[in-house]
Amino acid sequence: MSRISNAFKKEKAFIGFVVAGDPDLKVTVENVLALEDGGADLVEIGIPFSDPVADGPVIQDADQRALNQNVNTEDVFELVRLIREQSDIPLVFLTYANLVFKSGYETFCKKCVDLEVSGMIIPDLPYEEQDDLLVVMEQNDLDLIQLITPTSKERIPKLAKRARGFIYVVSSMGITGTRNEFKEDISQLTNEIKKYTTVPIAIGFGIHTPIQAVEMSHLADGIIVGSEIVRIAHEDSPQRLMTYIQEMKDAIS
Amino acid sequence: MSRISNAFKKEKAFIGFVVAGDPDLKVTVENVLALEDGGADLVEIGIPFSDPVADGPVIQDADQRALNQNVNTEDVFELVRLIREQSDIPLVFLTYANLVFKSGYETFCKKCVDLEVSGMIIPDLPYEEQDDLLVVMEQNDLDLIQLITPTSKERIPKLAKRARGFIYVVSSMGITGTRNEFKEDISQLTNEIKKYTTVPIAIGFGIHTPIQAVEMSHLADGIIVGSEIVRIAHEDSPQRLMTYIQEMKDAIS
Amino acid sequence: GHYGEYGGQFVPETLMNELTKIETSYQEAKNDPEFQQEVHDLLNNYANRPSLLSYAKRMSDDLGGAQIYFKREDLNHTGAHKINNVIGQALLAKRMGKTRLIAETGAGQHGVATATIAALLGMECEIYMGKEDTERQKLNVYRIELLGAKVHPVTTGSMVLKDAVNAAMQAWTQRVDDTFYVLGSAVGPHPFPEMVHDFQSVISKEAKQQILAETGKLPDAVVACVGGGSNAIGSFAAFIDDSEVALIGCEAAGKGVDTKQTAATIERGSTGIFHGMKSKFMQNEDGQIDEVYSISAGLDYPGVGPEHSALADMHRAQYVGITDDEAVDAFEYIAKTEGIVAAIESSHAIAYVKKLAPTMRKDQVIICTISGRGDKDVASIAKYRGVDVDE
Amino acid sequence: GHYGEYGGQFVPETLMNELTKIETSYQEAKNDPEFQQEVHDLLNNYANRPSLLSYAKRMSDDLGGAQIYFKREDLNHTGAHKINNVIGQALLAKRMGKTRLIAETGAGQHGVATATIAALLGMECEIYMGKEDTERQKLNVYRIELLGAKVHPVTTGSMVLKDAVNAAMQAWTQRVDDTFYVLGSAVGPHPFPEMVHDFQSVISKEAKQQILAETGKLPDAVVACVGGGSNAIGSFAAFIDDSEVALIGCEAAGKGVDTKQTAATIERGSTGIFHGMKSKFMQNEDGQIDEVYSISAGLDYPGVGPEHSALADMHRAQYVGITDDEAVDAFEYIAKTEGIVAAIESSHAIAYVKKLAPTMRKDQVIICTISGRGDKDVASIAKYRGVDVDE
Repeated sequence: MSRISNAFKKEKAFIGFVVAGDPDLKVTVENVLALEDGGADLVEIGIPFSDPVADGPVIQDADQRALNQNVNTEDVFELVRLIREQSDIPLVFLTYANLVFKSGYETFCKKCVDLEVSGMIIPDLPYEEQDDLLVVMEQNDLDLIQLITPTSKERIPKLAKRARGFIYVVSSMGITGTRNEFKEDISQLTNEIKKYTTVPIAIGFGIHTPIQAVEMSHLADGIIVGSEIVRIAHEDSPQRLMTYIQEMKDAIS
Repeated sequence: MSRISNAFKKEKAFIGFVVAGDPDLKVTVENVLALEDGGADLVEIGIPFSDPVADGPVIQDADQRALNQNVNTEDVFELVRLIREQSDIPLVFLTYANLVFKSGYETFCKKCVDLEVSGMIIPDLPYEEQDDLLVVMEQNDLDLIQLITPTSKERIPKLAKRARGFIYVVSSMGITGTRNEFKEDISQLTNEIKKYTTVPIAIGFGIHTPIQAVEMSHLADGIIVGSEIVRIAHEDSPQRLMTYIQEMKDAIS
Repeated sequence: GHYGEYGGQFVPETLMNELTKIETSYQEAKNDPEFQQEVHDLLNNYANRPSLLSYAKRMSDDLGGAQIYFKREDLNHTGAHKINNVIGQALLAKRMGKTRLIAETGAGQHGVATATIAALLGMECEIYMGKEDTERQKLNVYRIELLGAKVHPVTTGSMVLKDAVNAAMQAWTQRVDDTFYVLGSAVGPHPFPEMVHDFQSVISKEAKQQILAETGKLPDAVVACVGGGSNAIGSFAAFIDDSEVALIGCEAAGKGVDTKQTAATIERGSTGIFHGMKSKFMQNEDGQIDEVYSISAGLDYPGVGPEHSALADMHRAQYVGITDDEAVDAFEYIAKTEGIVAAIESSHAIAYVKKLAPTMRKDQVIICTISGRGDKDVASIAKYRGVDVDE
Repeated sequence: GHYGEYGGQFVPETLMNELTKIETSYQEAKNDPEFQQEVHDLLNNYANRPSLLSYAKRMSDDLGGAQIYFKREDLNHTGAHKINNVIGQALLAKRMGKTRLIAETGAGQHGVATATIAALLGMECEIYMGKEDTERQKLNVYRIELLGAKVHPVTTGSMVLKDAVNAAMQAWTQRVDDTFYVLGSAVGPHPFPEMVHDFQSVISKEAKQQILAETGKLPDAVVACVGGGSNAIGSFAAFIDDSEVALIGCEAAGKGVDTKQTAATIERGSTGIFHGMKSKFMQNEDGQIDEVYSISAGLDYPGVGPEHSALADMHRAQYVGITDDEAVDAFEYIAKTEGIVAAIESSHAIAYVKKLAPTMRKDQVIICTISGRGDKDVASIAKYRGVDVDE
């Protein structure tokens, strides 16, 4: 937890997301280090899942590529161990409920503690289904990152109150109006959240460019970039990734 | 009528069948003359029909070949006219009800008279449906040949009583027993017919060989050969046809 | 056995006694409550009758005229009205002591229906099918065999439906003792057109009750497609004496009533003698039976049942031609408006309803018979529209 | 929303409020006689319910044990039990003010059912289908489009059913306001398994009445096939409290329960969280969802509805694996003995009845649900048997 709050200590935080094992485990280590070098404050390590229903096509394909190389959960733990040999950057796992469930909540949480991974983002584990896991996470001082979306509405208070680490605001909804309306909607959402918590807010989903980053960073404590990093990791080099992070980080600093 | 009775005057009569226009109209004329030369006593001229339901595959195919050359009813009349230039052999038409109906009963019968054709065999015009045509045929002194089959049973008296020219006994029924049983059945059938009429009886359907011809000729006044003649007409020459008729005629003489 | 000048028994002598036996047995069966109960039981507990009479709300609204009701024969077991008739004939065959059913089939529907009932009743079954058709409809050949029947590909003539009828009649001639020929439409020698009329009239008997219960009055028009005419005669039967009910049969005009590629027998044909009956046929001036054409295999027949010829002569029923194009449009229209994939045959009737309904008042009622379901036609409609559906 | 340890709502936060709305609306609708009447009307006047419960005389005699009755969902409009559920969900969607239905489909059956009801109710409709499946099932794609719906080929993952579910859920996430996701089986987040249970329970409610009227007593066993499990839960529902009625679900064992090529989830799977629910899944030790296999596209799903997982744990229902071979044999057997071409899915249930009936007394009764008709399967069975049916 302390590590996550570190990420939001300075200016606006930049949070990056990688799919473990795409293009391969070794390059993923390099990519995470490149993110850190580029200025990222926190990295989400995606454990690839066969059916990532909450992700868009770019990340789905990356998961599939990683699985095609037989990357399993144990491999991802090993990958984090390698990262930890060279970096103290705050890390969280992003994965689907079944991988954590199947691993066993106790086992998985213990592993996080061992690897100094501070928390988890589980897109298919909503508020109502979190109790069993939360008990174990709290015992291990791990943060379960709450997601809040424009459709959360009257759910916001309870989500905000339970939040630890940071709040992941899912900004993009398929059918949105004009850009200004969109910004206004997000700003209302973050203002609403702030009524109930002091936990930092990061906005993610659909942020690719420095201009978008700037706009969103005005509304929150940090921004999350996923697909674009995954795309660069797939198509380009760790060096290019670092340059991209620098541009984005500069924009919001 | 007189012509038909002529056919049965001498010994056992041999009746042959040709499909008009197979292989072509000119050869059919030659074939009929070959039949006469070979010893046939009467010839059935088949007017080809699109759907000869009462005929087996050999004759069906011959009808189709003739129709494929656009042989029509008028052509068949012309063919008979050519035969009549060279022969006085008794002739009947074998055709299906629709061709006679469509031509018009009056018209068709007049044509028969003109061409000295003595009668008609219409396999799909059973006793119950003959009245309209019979009136006209009788006015023109034409014989409607009655067909009697092993399934006719209690119908035999009325069929026999109406018969003129000759009676066509249909000998072959799909599922027959041994050869002896078969002969016995036919013999019972012809004996039954003879109770009601003195009109000559000819047996047809399925007779190909001289031996079959001999056997059947013992039971009746004549035999009818169709498919085998049609087959030779299709595959071989008028000369071969004449030889075949001679063999058959010799066998029954 | 006669309908005006039409009907009769124009078959070889070999079959005459058998036809008389069938006639006698059928008249006895018709008056035997036990037989009627057997038929009723299979219709209701196997074929899934009564079939729905369902109000076509969206289509009625869209066309803005008469209220349209569908008589849903597509909901019968095996997917068409054919089963009504084969149940009746097969039970009659059994009653007569027959152990073997034979039948002709074109695209395969009547073959499937006959094989189905033969399986249910434990009877032998052989189906005659033109070789052209067995090759175009391999799947239906397999389906018939799956039901335990044997398929004979017919290689004579043009190797299509009428040749299959010829072959089945010949096969019957050669083995009448244990065999019953299950005729698939309201055609053939007496008593077949009468039997088919009777067995299919369940359609209109039900529809009459259902529409009276629903609307309190008789319909203004009954519309059905006509090939041989079995679903149409079944749809008309109970309304024939109700002169205020217009009866409309929709024939397959193919590429157009005035083209060579048509099967609109009543409009373009003439009186003749064929397949055991005097009726209207598509034929040339000599009386040779024409090859006919329609996109619909079930309407692609060069004749029509004798009762229809008589109804047309008496002006009791009206017969209209519907082209391939109109039928395909109707096929698509009813799918999109009512969620029903109707047979392309039935789509000929629907096409006429599309023209008729807007000319009628909103308080008037049309009953349109959906004679069968159109799953069998989806591939050929796709091809007609140029869509590749080969897998 | 829970069945023992199973069930729940494991979906992204984005959908949670929508699920709550559906839950609330559904609870209101469930208690609203007007809604129940609307559902009843469409079931009876469109889907062709009640479906027959028919006695399988020849099969009962042949197997020589229990008396067998078929619950004939194959006789429903569109040819399977799927329509029961889509009618309920679509009417709920309409009640909620939605104008657009989306659905996933594997081989296409649920897609066709959803497109059908969308056409009837005049709603927009989009169907998600794995690209592999759109290519294997071009005809069903065309059929769905014919009904006025749009098909989205899904190119992610292995491009089959589970990827179509994923894509449909994502599409729903992006447009919840006017869109209702019509789930096709007794799976997914609460309240879907409950709704599907309720809408499909018409099968067993009818069957219970029908068997009591016919035999005066409850059946000894109810047998149904299980993929996601909607026809099975519908077949079991009204009998769950009657502990003397054995409930048997037949899973697709594919090449064998002990092989890799199987879809027998309850026998071979383990507890997990997927597609919105906690239930049994075919998965590896990490929790990655397996690709599964069955000859039957409708049973080729790596999970099973949560209520089935609970019924299995409680030993209230028994689940057995039926191999491809056994199912194909049963497919052929019922065609030849009863004249019914049953879906290959349903043939899994029939295969078990073939084993079960001879072990029972003649005064005992089995109800076997024929979940759908098998016309769609004839070609693939032919191929399985090495018969060429390409035209």
